[in-house]
Amino acid sequence: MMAVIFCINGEKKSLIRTIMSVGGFALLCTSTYLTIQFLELRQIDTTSEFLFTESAMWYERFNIHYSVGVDGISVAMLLLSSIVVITGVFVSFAMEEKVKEYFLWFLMLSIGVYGFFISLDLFTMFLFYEVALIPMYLLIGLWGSGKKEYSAMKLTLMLMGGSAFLMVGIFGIYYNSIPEGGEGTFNIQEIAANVQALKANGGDISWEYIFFPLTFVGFGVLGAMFPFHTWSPDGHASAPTAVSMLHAGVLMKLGGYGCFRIAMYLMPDAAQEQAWIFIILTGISVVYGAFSACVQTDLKYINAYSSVSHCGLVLFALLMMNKTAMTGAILQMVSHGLMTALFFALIGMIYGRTHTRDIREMGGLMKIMPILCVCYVIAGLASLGLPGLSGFVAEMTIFVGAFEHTDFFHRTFVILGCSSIVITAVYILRVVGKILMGPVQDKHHETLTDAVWYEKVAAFGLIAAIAAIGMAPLWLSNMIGGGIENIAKLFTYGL
Amino acid sequence: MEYLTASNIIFYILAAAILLFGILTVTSTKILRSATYLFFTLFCIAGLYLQLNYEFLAAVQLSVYAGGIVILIVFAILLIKGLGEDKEVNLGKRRIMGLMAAIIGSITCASVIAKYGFLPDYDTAAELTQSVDMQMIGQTLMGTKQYEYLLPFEAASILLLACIIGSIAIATKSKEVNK
Amino acid sequence: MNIPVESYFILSTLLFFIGVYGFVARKNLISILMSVELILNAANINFVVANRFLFPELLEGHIYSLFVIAIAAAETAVAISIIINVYRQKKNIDAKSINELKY
Amino acid sequence: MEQLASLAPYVLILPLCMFLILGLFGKKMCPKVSGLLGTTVFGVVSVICYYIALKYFFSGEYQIGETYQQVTLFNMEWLRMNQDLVISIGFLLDPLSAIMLIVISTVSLMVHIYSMGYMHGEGGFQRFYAILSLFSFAMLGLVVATNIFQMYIFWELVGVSSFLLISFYYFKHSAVRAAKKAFIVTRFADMFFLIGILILSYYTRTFDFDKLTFITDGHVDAIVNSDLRTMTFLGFPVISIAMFLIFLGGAGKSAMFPLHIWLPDAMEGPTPASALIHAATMVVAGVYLVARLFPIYTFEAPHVLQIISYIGAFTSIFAAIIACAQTDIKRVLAFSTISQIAYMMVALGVSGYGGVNGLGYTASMWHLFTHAMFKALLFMAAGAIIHAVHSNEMDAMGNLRKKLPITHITFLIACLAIAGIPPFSGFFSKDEILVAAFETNKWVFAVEYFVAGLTAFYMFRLYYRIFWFGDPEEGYEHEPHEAPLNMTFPLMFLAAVTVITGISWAFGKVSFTELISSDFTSYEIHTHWNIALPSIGAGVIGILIATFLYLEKTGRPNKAVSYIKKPYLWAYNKFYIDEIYLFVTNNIIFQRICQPIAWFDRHIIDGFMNLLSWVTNKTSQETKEIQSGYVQQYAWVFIMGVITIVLLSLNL
Repeated sequence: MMAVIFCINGEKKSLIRTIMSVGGFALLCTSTYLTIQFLELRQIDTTSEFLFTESAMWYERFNIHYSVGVDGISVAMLLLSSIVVITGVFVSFAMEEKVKEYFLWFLMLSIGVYGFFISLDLFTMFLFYEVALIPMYLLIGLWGSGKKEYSAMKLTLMLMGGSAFLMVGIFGIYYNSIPEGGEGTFNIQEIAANVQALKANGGDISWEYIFFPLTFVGFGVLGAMFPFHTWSPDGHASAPTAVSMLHAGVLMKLGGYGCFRIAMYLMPDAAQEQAWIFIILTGISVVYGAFSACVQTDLKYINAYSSVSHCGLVLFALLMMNKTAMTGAILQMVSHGLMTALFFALIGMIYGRTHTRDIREMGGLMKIMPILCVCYVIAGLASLGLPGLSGFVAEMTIFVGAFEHTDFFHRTFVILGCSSIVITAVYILRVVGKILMGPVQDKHHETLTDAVWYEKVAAFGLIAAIAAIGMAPLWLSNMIGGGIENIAKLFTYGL
Repeated sequence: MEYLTASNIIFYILAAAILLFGILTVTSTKILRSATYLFFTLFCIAGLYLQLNYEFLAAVQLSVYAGGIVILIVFAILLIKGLGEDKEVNLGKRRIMGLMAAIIGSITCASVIAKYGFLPDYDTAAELTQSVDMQMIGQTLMGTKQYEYLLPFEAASILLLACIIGSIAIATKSKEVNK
Repeated sequence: MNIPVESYFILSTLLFFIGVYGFVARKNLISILMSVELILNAANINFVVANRFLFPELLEGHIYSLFVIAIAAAETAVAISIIINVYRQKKNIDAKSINELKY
Repeated sequence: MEQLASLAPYVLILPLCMFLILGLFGKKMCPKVSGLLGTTVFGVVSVICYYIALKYFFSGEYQIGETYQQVTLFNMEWLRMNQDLVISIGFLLDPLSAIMLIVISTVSLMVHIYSMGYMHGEGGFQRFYAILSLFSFAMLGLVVATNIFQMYIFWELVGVSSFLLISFYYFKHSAVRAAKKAFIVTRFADMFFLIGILILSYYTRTFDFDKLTFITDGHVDAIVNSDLRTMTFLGFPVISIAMFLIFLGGAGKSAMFPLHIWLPDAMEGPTPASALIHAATMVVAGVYLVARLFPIYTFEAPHVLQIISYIGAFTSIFAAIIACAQTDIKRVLAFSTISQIAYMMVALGVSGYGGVNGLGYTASMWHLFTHAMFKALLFMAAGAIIHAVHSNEMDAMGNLRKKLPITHITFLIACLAIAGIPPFSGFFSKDEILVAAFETNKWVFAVEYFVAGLTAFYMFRLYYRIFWFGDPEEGYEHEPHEAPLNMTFPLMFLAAVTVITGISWAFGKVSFTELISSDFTSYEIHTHWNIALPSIGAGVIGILIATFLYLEKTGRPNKAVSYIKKPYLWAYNKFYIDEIYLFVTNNIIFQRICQPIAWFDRHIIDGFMNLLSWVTNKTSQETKEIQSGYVQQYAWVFIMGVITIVLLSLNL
């Protein structure tokens, strides 16, 4: 399966647009096919954690394998990625300069993302993580707008800083999980087994307390956790549309996914002990991001802060460490990925027409470009958690799950989290009211045109996905839940 | 008083002169004067060689160094306008740095010399006063046996050739660039 | 002829460091070149003296000094041509003005 | 049963399909077609609803003895949270939802018909019908919810369709502002609702209404079996807190003080939308919610019920006073709506459980029903008037009784009904509320009694100002004329409903207590004339005062106002509640919280990051200075290095 994905990626490299979209479509088909296959196989094979596993040694000395496989969570993430990638391709059709190079890096980014989601080997995972990171710099620095060099630099450096933590964490895990007399391994499943065995044998697990925070913070930077989120507004604001989409939509999910798959899965004890610190931080980012978004004037900033808030919720939910909340977290990842991609796509389209992202300079766009604006409203509604769209499903699952904790501390933060849905409504409606409704602000805007076909394809595709999840969440939730169980069972109140 | 022989006195005079002119070379503000002092220094060094009974070396020193190099330098100075004085803007810091290096270095070397005494039985004066005849020098330079230096000699000559070509190349190329 | 060998060494040391001082402290390239000559000479003295006192029957240090002198001549020739070149470009021969090699 | 079960999904599916069709393809349709399509399809939905409701009430299939059974027509798993908590989408049929089905389908159908005339020629006609369908879908989904979470889902959808309808004229600033306000205020309340749901469901391990409201021996099973009974938080029982939070959610939708501020502004929307959403259906969702969870309230959280009755009483008098001073006819109606909904809340608040004790409950639902009819009627009539004179202001109206005869008559009927004059429907429902209040809480009763008079006064003030009072100062731009049939038909239909229900009650043909009661068991009541008569008296006095002041154009109103200048001004400005909110949101939330946070983010957090980068940059700048390109410096470093090494190796 992996190979197929790579084949497509490989074959596309030298070609442009059309081939890109065909490739993207093929990718989407592959992911869908994978999903269906996965669901079918899951019916038969209910025991093994990962399906479609493959493994090949590539660095013997440290026992590093190129091993891949998927469970419910990664399938969901792959599906998300392919949807975002193909819509991103469509959105990039307006790109004029250096198209080939652009798509090349774009592909590089997506390869990293796919690779990350399917890797089962810590080191390979880290490798793909870096592969996904580097193209960001070029994509923003070359094709961006505004203070692009600064933003690209900031983004890359902060994320690199995060991956520095991460690397320490990964090697810490590697060396400490080597069983007595055994051989070290980078394979996630084996490490998890080793750690459990170590714990069962009464071994020393205090190293977890050092490496858990490192790993969590390392991924938390990518997941825009307060106070490591400041790359996000600048980065998103400067990035070209499709890159913002892919970045906010998928790359930020790498953070959550990594926290979940590496930090919490491999070091469950430390996770439980130290969760409170990160609950505070993520709780803050949920509310803080939302409040910040309320007063921004740049559309992309608003959305970036909104992402901070939503991704904060993802990590927050993960830290609740029970199946329901974690399922909610993954749902939120998917949902936020789609909806923020839609947001950025629309912002890009609006920006491409009005040449401003300042909400004070726009108004009454609904009259001028109804299709785009209706899509924007839908994105907004998804973001503020309207039932029938994906955001609601995710948020509710998170809150119900988070409410399973009965102590005062957790309760307080859950209620704090709930309050974010109101603040979200405030800033979403503020934008909608300001730029879409009301009288037309700028006379020049009256001649602008509505969406063209490829923009419609992108927007409608994302909306369809959002609505599909929102209307019928059960299959997705069950699929994810299956993957969650393996990890959730490590925690005291996991199931 | 035993040491106060004529050759000793000459040595001390030479040494003092070398040092004096050396210092003057590096401190004089007028560059042409520096060159002159340098010439004197080299001259005195040649004297030192003579005293050690290395006449050929002294001659080379005089002819190549004092006669060739210093003249070359003087020509260069004269070629370059406005080099009359060597006024330094931020001389202080560098001078201190230089002094520091010089003093610390000197003390270090001196202490090294003091710590490891050389040749306790150095006064086998008869051996020392023996002069070197030209044939021997020629043999050593052009011979191929042990302690004979044909290969370095050839290398040095190639180097010299290369330097001559190089300096010509540098000088002419820049002219074209300038014009 | 009973001058202690240390005297020679001290002499060459001092001359050497005078050269070093000149090298560090002087501004223009020709002065620096001259300082280099001093340094070379200091070294030469050492070679010669060592040769004389240690192995009077051999000519190693002697020959070495000869080579040094030859190379010094070559070096000076090249250096001066470079200096003149620098002068043509910069209209001065300050060591500070040729810092393109930085960073 | 099977028959109903097979029909039931269509109640939800049809409007949803209509929404999708009209929303996606509306642009390509001719407005008339889309309107007709929407109306026809909703007509079908209404017929199904009626069929379901009537079948439920009168076929006897669903009764055991005198008690109506709760029936789940279908239930489909939608999202599974964990072992116990499952969100389903289903169809719960009991007297409560049956009544609501009737109310909603009737009013909604009328509004569909009415809008064909009212919205004729407006831009976005198709959009209007699309949102109307969405709203109907959401509202129907809300009332038939089988579990509290389904209710919450549709609750939100109702909110958003309300938002969309208010902002229908999206190019108007005021409309956009009103829509935002409505959405955010209700959303704020919904947050409490959500927290309430979370608490309740966490401890009872279920969302389902049939489990949540299952009663044995005067206790709610689900709660007895959980920790909720004994738990306290800050000295309050947790169950009370939860129920209060849920009530707050309802209060937001039902515009209880102090969350009422959005409703008057919501009148910026098109009048049919106001009639449907902001008068008849959506705003009673809060009442419905409390009624739905009534067993829990009455058995497990009686204090909350008491609070509800106080809040209701306060809101009703508060809104009534404001209504007396407003000049925009839709706003008068809006405040009247607030006041009347508060009435229903009061009725629930003073109600007990079972049989005659549950009189308040019955009365509340009954009032909900009658109020929906006559308030929708009032709004539509107001719409017809606005349609005729192109203004919302009373000052632009007057003497319209000849020009708009049908509107006049139907409006009068509705006013009489709301003023509580027999034999119109409002009298009976209001009377029962007063009786229930009288038996439980005399203070509340006194307030409500006063409000009854006040209601009569402001409604007739409105009536006289529109239809009597002499021509407006500026005259009419063009002669007002009666609306077309598709607008007057709903008026007449609703007026007929108002009259017929009243009369049939008076003659004992249909007894509401048979249909709906707190325990779904029918019981007998009689009109309490000792309370009814004074309340009629109060109504009549109100009407008389209004007649005295507003029948003719005289100086009397101004004179009356001059006596109570200050209070009048306060009431006119709605007691400055809006301003307080504005202050809180603008000055406190935006300026004191958001701005500093944004500043903090840009300057402190980001500043710290930039500082880090600055430090790194500076360090490397400084470090690179070492690589200066000055040969002399290098030489010096080299020499010093050598010296250092020598010194080190000497071991001095």
